[in-house]
Amino acid sequence: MFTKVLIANRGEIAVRIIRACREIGLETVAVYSEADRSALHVRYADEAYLLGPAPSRDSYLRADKIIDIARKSGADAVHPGYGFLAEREDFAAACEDTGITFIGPKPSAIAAMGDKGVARATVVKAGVPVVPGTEDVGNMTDDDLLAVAPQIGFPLLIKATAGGGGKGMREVKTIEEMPNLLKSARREAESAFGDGNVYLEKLVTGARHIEFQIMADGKGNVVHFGERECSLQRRHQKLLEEAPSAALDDDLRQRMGSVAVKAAQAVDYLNAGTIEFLLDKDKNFFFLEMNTRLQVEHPITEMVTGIDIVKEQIRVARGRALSYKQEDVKFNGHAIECRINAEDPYNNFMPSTGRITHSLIPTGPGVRVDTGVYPGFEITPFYDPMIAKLIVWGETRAQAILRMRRALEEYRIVGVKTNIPFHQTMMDSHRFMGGQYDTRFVEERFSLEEAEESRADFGEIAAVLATLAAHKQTERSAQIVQRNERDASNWKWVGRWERMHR
Amino acid sequence: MFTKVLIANRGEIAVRIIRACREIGLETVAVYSEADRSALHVRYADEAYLLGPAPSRDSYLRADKIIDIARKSGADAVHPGYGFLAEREDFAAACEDTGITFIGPKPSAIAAMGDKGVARATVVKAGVPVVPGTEDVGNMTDDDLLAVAPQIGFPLLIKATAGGGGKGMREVKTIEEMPNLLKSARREAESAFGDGNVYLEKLVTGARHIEFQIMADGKGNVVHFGERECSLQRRHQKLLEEAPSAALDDDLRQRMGSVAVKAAQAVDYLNAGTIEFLLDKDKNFFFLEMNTRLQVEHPITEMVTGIDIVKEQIRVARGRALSYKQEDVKFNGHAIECRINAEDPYNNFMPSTGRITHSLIPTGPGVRVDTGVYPGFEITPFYDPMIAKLIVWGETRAQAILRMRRALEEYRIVGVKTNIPFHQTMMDSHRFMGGQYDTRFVEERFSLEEAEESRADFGEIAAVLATLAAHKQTERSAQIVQRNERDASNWKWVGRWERMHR
Amino acid sequence: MKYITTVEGKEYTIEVLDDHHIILNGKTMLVDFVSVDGQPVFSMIVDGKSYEAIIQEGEPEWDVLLRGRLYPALVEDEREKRLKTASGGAVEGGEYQLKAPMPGLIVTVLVTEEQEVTKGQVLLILESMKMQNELKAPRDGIVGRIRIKAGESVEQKQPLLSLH
Amino acid sequence: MKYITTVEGKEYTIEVLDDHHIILNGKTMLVDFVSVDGQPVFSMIVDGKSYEAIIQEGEPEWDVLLRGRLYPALVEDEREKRLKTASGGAVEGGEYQLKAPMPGLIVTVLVTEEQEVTKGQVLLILESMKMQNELKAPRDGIVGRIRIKAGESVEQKQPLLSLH
Repeated sequence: MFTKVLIANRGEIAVRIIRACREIGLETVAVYSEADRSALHVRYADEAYLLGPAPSRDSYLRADKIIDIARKSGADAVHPGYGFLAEREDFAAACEDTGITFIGPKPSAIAAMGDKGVARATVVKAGVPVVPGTEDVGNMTDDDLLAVAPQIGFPLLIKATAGGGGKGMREVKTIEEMPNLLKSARREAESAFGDGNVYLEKLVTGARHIEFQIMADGKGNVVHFGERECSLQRRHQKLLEEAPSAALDDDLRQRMGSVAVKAAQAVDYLNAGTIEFLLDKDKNFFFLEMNTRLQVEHPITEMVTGIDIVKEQIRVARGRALSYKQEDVKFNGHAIECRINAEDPYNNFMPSTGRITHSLIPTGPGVRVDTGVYPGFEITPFYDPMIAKLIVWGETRAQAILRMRRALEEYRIVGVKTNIPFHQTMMDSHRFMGGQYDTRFVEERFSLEEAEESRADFGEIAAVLATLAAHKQTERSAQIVQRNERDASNWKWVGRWERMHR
Repeated sequence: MFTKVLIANRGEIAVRIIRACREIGLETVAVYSEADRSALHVRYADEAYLLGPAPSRDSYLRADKIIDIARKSGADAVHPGYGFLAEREDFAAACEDTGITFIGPKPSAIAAMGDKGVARATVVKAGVPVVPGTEDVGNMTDDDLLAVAPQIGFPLLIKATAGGGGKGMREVKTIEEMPNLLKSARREAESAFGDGNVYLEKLVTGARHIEFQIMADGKGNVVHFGERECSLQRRHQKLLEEAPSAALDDDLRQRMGSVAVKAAQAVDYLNAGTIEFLLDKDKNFFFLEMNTRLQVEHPITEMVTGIDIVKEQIRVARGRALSYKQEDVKFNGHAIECRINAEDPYNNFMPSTGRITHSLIPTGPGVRVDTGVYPGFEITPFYDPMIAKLIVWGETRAQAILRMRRALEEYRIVGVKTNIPFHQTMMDSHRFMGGQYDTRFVEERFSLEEAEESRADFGEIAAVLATLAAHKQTERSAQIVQRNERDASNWKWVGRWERMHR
Repeated sequence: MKYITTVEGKEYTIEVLDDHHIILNGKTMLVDFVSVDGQPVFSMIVDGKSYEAIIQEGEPEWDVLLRGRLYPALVEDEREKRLKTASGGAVEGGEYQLKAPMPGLIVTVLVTEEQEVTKGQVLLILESMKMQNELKAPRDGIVGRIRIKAGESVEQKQPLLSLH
Repeated sequence: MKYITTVEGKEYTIEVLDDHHIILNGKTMLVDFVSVDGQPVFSMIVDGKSYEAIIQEGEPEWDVLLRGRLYPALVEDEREKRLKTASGGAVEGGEYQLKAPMPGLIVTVLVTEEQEVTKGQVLLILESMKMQNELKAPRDGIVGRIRIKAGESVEQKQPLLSLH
């Protein structure tokens, strides 16, 4: 049983994992890039080692250095978090080869599920329904894909084989625009995952993105912890998740959960994973892909089940049986997560960088914030713009929404722009309140500007506030000028000196 | 049904109540003293009105002004929080007379339970066991009390009739020291509650302080939400509470809970209240007093029951029935609260004032922080030194302790000294871990210095840290001197001028 | 000082009398306006109502983020504004400088010098924070000098190209 | 610079070579020591171990709050310390000034001028934050001048009385 865990990640998820380790009594080893010397994960860990310069490929993607550090520091386990090396079977295999426990699935399962083409083929064999698309293929050329596309039909999606998080994903409406989109998808996939392979998938319209958290131990137990509703996305990036989904009833939950378990069993899965489904308007569901790692949005499942998923991951990685059987998993209340990104919702969600000068985190009953930033921390352009996750729990969905509203209103971050106003507007949207949305809602039927117009108008107050702030600034600069005048007293001195010498 | 609530309080509890109101959709009115213009409760409320100068008697104790503000602002309900006016039946009555709902019990119940003498007499009549002491008496003179004392026996406690929070409480070992202690107890009670009346009570040794949260609606339902273990006290001030208590089993919990409900019924109780018991080594329990208000430590009950007590208070005050029957109240896991006080644990817990320059709040799974302060806020000497409550939940007591340890280690407050190191040492204490403690533990069997010696020693690291900090400061001041030398260039100017004029 | 402040097309005349009094559209008001911790977070109590906003100077407007909504506010000195109006208003058009909104890597430049572009057309792609961000033309125009090329790293606010 | 730093009775000789190197008791070490957000919160990585502490200058010791424990550390310039030792050490005793540890109200003064007191004896009661705090004699001595009286408000660090 391992006793020291190296966390091969940064930001909020590194902090999350360090917390779990500390609460179990395991020692923690952080790794960091030059940009992250004062990051929270470095401050909280028992040990910390520099990886290299800020760019990910020189730091957090340096599998070789990370394994060296694990060896040198005596870490006998590695938790990869999400992103970076989390779904790289070569990394998982290298850990195993070095005698280090990889807290996650076996390399073979990562390989099978990580390559989206193989994943589809595998689950199809196990009888799991999939979205129509390119099957059984690894490295298809652009020509192959262009040939296959008309059989799948438009609109379709180009997706990165090594993908996740919407990176390297493109929507294609016609064959004509496909060559250019293939190029840009491959470019983005290459830059995000070091792997430019892509595949095609039919675009299911009006669908919801529903995912199931599963957990498997080495004793043959595979359990699901219920679903997460992840339909609110922009550019295939999740923005807000909730559990449970308003679209599922107990029967559907049970059926989808069993399929999720079956999909995991098909690759002899171990540890935590997520099965993503598309659920169409008629409640048909299709396997999309499996994320063979801890998911960003895992806390909402923790809030409604009371299960600490990271602690269970560690437990299972230590060779012990799951603490819960399927019948022990009970759902209580409703949880929502808003991803707080450093980006400007009023300027096309452009990423925003800078030093956080002030921060006030919402607290109180039913509120959880997972973050890796604090006042004084610098948001650099090198990493993901997600700087915090605001998670709330309520007895009902309505109570969770009301609680999220008050928490968002309390949250202050100064120094970078954030998408908090986007989430505030979403919480006031009638469509969202009614639970009536699909994966295209944000992009096609939600306009921040329009939605804002229907909200309470404080234009007059804003005018007074702006005027007083401007007035204060004018006064302050006037004072500085005056002080400079006083201080620029060399000439007075000179004058005095002259008089003295007269 | 009221729609706008005035919160007649400050600090974390005012923030807590504003949050509950906001989550229900009620408007909020804050009141504040001159010292609190930028306090969190003023920033978070919809409306805010100045009460007067910083001292409580000129601000938060000004019942007349508060009722005026309620009337003027259209607030149709008042939540008193704890302390200040919370247990003043004249204030509750004045609210009622003005047509404002007082979110709390009826004035008659406050009167009956607020006067500790009357309270004891009332519950004795209802068959509830009490600690021996002065019975049926209101304004006893020092002479009366000195006459009665030997009948009760020493050691005994002087307690403030209007009391709470250990204020005006003194322990008396002999009759000789009693006159002086009476004087100082009355003085403190007078200053804290504007009422110098005191009574006597036998000191039960080796006892635990166990309290039951009860809740009553206007429909005849009285329910208890289980117990809180509050034995860890210093100078009769609670420092740390947990739920459930390690000293209770289900049977005792049920028996004590029924007695608590009976005590509440004896005064026709309405809204939230707390029945305090002493539990001796032989598991005999005695009614101590009833707190006719929301309690500081209510969050630990919220964490183990999932019930939002403040929302229930509002619900009941609006004339509706309780959301829970006794059988709906389920207990899950374990919660601990550490009161974070601005005081120096290394200097006799002397209160510490100043401006908070930096603050990093622990977050993540199972952690809740209720606070009214933030970086930039000034801790003044006018109010209670409690600046935050750190509350954690865990599946088991052991997990809660481990989680509290990591949360305390993460917590940073710079600008005032805090008792965080005290709590950290307590979390490492074997006696605490074993749940083996009573109300005298902190004062008689726990020494911060001794306990620290048994913990890991980082003396060498501390030496390096101090040296580097000192070195940095020396270097910095050297630079400032150099810069001043450069800037003090008047003489150079003069020199140049002279040369020019030569 | 007297200001004319424009928010969402509405003009407000606001005279600041002293630290606690203003005249808003002719009505005298008592305002309590303080900065929280020296930050651009401001708390204002007016008529008992408590407001808090993040207020930052933009170009040319002040950005007021209040209750989850952004109000860009143009604050003008009344005298200046009158002079400007008298002189026939600001000059429209002119050259537009596209600057990098954040540090990053130029992935592609999609236009060439002297090319005609329309409002909303993508001019180039900038990668930052693992995202490819499209920088678009804010109005119709002709591309002037292009100062960068694909593969180049740029600093925040670095001029990328001009539009005339 | 060479320092002799005393923590819990133990002396450490620490030479600061440059920003990243020190010699601790003869052993050269690589240290990475930074202040977090310009605060007295310092992060130090040494030999891969990550430490964080709140370090504040006290009188005369530096207070290092590290992993839930306070380490008062006396940092002395080696040369100064040698000189001091040569001159026979610091002068013991002398006058002690009792200063108000926080602003508050003097409730009672329990001693009179010229009274003999013993270590730990309560000298006066100061009310602050609704608590009555006993200020005690740090050593045996005789009360000198008493500068305040009951009922008086005092500022932090205001001299209250002296002890000789």
